[in-house]
Amino acid sequence: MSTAIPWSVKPHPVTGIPNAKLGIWLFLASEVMLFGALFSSYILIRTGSEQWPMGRTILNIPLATLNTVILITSSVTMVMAWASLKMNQFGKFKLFQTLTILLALGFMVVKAFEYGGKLHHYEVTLVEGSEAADKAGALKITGHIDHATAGNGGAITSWIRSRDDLHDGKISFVADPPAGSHEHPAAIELAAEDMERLTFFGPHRDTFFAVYFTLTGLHGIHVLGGIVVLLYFLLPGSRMWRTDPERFTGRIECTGLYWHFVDLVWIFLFPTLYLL
Amino acid sequence: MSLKAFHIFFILVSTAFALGFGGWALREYARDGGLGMLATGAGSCLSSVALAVYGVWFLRKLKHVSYL
Amino acid sequence: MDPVKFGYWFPADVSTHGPSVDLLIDYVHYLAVALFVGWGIFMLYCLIRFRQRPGHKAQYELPHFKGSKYAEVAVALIELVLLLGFSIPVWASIRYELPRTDAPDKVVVRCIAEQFAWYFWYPGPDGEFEPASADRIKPSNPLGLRDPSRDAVSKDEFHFPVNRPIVVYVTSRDVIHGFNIPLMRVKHDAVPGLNIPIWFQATKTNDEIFAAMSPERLRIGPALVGRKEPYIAMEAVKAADGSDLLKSGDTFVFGEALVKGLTGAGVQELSVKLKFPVELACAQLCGNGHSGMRAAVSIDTEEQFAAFIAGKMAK
Amino acid sequence: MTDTHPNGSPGAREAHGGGHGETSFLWKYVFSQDHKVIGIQYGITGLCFLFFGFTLMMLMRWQLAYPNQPLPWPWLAELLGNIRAPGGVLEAGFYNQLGAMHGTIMVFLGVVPIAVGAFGNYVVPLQIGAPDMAFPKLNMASYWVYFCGGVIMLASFFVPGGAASSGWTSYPPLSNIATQGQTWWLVGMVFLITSSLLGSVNFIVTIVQMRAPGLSMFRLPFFVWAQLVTAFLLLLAFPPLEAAGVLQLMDRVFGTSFFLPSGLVVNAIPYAQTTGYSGGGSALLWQHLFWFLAHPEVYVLILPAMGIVAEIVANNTRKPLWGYRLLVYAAIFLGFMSFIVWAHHMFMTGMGTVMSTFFQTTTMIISIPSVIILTCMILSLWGGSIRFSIPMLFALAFLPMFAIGGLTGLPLGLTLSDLHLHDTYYVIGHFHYVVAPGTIMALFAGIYYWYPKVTGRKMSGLLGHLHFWPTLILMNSIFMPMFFMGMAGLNRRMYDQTVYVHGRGVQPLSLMVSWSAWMLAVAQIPFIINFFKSWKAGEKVNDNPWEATTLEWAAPSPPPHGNFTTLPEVHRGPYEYSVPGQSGDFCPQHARPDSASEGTPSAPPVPAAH
Repeated sequence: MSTAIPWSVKPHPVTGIPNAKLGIWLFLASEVMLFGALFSSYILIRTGSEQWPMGRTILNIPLATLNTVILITSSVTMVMAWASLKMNQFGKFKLFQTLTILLALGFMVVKAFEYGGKLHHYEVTLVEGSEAADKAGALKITGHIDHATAGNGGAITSWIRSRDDLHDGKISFVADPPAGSHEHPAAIELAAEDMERLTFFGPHRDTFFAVYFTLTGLHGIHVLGGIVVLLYFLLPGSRMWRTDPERFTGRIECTGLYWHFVDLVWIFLFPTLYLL
Repeated sequence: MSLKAFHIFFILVSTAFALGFGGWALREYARDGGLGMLATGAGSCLSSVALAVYGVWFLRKLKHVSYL
Repeated sequence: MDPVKFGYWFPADVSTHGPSVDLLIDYVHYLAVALFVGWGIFMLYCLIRFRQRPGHKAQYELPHFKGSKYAEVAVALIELVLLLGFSIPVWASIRYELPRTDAPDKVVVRCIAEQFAWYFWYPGPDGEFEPASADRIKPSNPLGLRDPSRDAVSKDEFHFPVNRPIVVYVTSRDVIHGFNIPLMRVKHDAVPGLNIPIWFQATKTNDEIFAAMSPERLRIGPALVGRKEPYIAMEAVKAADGSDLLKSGDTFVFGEALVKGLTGAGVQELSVKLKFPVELACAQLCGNGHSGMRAAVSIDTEEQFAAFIAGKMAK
Repeated sequence: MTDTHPNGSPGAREAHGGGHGETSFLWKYVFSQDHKVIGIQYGITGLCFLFFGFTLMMLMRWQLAYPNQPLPWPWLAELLGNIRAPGGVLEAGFYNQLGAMHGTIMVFLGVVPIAVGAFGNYVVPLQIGAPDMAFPKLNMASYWVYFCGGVIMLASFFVPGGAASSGWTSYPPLSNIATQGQTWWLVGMVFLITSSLLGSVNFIVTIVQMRAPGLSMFRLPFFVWAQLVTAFLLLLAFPPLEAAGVLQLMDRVFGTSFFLPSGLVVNAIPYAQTTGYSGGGSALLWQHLFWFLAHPEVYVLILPAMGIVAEIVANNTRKPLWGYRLLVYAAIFLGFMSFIVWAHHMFMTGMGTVMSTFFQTTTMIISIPSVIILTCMILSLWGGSIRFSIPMLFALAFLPMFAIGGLTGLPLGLTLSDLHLHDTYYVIGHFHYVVAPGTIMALFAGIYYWYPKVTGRKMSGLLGHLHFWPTLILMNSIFMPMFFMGMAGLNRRMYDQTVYVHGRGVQPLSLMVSWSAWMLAVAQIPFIINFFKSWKAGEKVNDNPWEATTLEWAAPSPPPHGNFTTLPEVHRGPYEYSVPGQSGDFCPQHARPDSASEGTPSAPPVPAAH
């Protein structure tokens, strides 16, 4: 007897769908549980915390809005790629598939800028009563490290994670402009012994950033995975169009389902992290 | 559920999101001012309309594709 | 009955709520045994009566049989009774009602667990707990109190008076520990970041328990050296050179010298009683020292308790 | 029947690469996409891990029986090295590693891979009359991801600080501040979760889409139903643990504080001072996420076992299962309920009365379908013509053993009685009765039952008896004393229980448990001999040696690539034994009805030539 797998292309007469489509939906169900668990953890941690920063005060809403637009558009191009195959227009498929990949890459580039902004943004907690605290006028200041004048004039190239990483135990720190202004105050010299804690706005800074980086990071990994799959079907995988077009269309549909799910996750992530 | 059905669902969610985001931005504008927020709010509300229009167009275009 | 004779069923219980815990455990086991024996007899009967043998044929259809339905409904009903009649109300009382009432004679204690020790923190005469901060922690002030002389702090020794409600706020400052006094049916996790009140009341003092318990015979060996808990010798032992190693009634801790002396004198087993027979154990895996995270529990008379607090304050 | 499946498109071959891989050893046996080879791979790997996990436990039992005494054999101490066993005495940290890894290996690398990966893979496609699983490549990937996960777990013993040592539950903050082995454990778990995700998608699609013509859902053997429910549990319950794993990895690698509340003081030094952590997390969050998986996991362990037992009981009583539909509904209900009972593992963490009331009520409710399943199986014995074959002995032993495991869950599910028994040896006894004398007995039953299908030969009956009786007795003498130790108040995970006076009181029981455990290892020797010897030298049997009705026996033994010589068509339910008016005492699912009505023996229409 043949080992051919039944219903791998044609829809099953009872369920109405082929194997792969059922499979991808089951996979998405488990993804819902994964992100559901993470969202629940977020709610639990947020309700249990004494104070929670408003996302809009620290995160970059314009960039995220741009990314939202990009992802929604990429869903449209994705569905168009599939529809082109349905209408037997392979050339159009290639065009839309390429557009989808470019949009996805665009999303990642914007994300990289957003992450970069955070990773080079620092917060210093100064020692109570120290001279530096008097000079800064507050115990907690945020800003960036002035690399040009850091230490003894030499540039700090390494990534500073905490005050233990300082060259000469000193940094030149430029505080953020006060609210409503765009002028950076003058740089101040801070020594390691002036600081209780020096940290960049990375995942370890507080639970808000922990949630932000974990959720967007995991989403980003999903986007990257999507890009790999999309590229595969654009280049080597598309040979199947000539031998078995129906199966190929089915594969693109499954890819599209996954891609839509990834975009949908972002549409929930954006308001949760940035707006609420 | 086919990609067509999921896409329609996705567009519905996106429309609702755009409307919500627009409302949020306009509220921010009402509270703090700032033309950026006004533009964002107006733009987002407009995109929600655009998304709805696109959704209808999409439904027509893929009339013959199954929802399963 | 020997209050600390273990190994058959429950240990003795010296708390007011313990009997209801034991009763529920008993009832659940009656239900379990009844079901198990019922199933077992039915199964054995089937295995014998319906074994394969010449001339015996299996029946395709069984006669209509309702017994299983009745049994299942009965099980459900019994479970419902156990749930509504015992578990929910008594649990609510232990965990949530009493710790929050204002019983005039209640004693409030804070318990702070760490790897691998228990701290018991009693308010001084002012009845208030001092503010504490981690930055002030040092060997002489293990809890980091603002003024350590105003409160009483005891390490690995938990004293409380008999016949009074004791409210303990259980917490931990590193990992999760389990606050467990088996003899009092008290158990609660000590979770860092949470400060949860539990409540109990003892019915017997340590002295009463001590008098009623029978001595244990400890095998003498190097493993005893690590034991930090005090014992009371129930027999006199003479060293190899004829001098007194232990007198009957002596309180002692197993040290290297003593164990060496006992081994030298050819003692293999020693009859002793624990000075504090009620033990507090850690019930939640908390690291390499988990099994050694033991505290002594002393259920005092009012005088003993007052003396204990006074002694801790003096330091 | 023609040679091609009526619904397979020409391209189907391409998707099923195994079809043309029979040329080289590597592709036939190592990177095979044939569900049968993968099933055997899972089985052998799982049995190896089961044995390894058992060895870890035997080491632990030495310390528990003879606290702080050097191991009996110097070579063993030497093998472990001076860090793990200084002076031959197991070190406390190493003891904790053994405990954590014993649990992890037994559950995630031993029992589940055998129950689901091996039996599910081998038997499900055969029982539903399918040529293979729906996604053969995914199936292969699932095995190899599992294998990698296992290798990572084993490798973690050799990293500095040793393997994970915070229990298989890995409760933070302990696991957060633990040595590097914990990170390996987390990475290993991510692999295992991925593997089971791939597997469960495959199972569900296969069962839903690829049943043979005529095989409606209510004609499926109960084993397939059990696997279907299990696959759903794996699919939906594992992702929250994956989420928890990701969060803990973030904590350990990137210094976040998901599970670390503010103000920790470790070794009398504020933790923020040494690590700069921010705090603000919740230690209990992990427990919620973990038990959201780990309670359904219990049913992942037990449901396939119940499926195996149901097959064997029906076959060996020579009559239909009593209450087949009830069994199916109970299994589905069990699967559903298992998602809303998880917090009964957390009664001692200070949850509110409303929460604890909810969870103890759902826990009592979930006991009902378990009682129903057990009752159905026991009632199935009534009116049978019971053959005491080796698989049947194991299956029969499963019933009372699982009953003990289930019934002792009751006092743990009620908050008040849990107060005394929580985290004691009673718990260990309880869940081991479910998993070891319960599930593992059923797995043995399955091995003896399907062995002739896999190899075309039967395992020896004498060796089977030599295996069964000591195993049954020793399993009980290992786990029964634990109930009494727990009653006495002895806590679990104790490196040295003689520190406590109540521990010293039950030390004789501990000795008994240890010796029983070591003898249980000896009792497995007949099985190991039987397993390997029968492969080549066992008694040759025909395709359907047990005279069973389900579809796997319609295939040749061992089934060729593609499983069936002709596409089976199903005409009746799964357990049509001793049908009145028929001369034979069994009527296979695929036998044509006309031959049945004529009263001729309904021999399977399978050519014996192979």
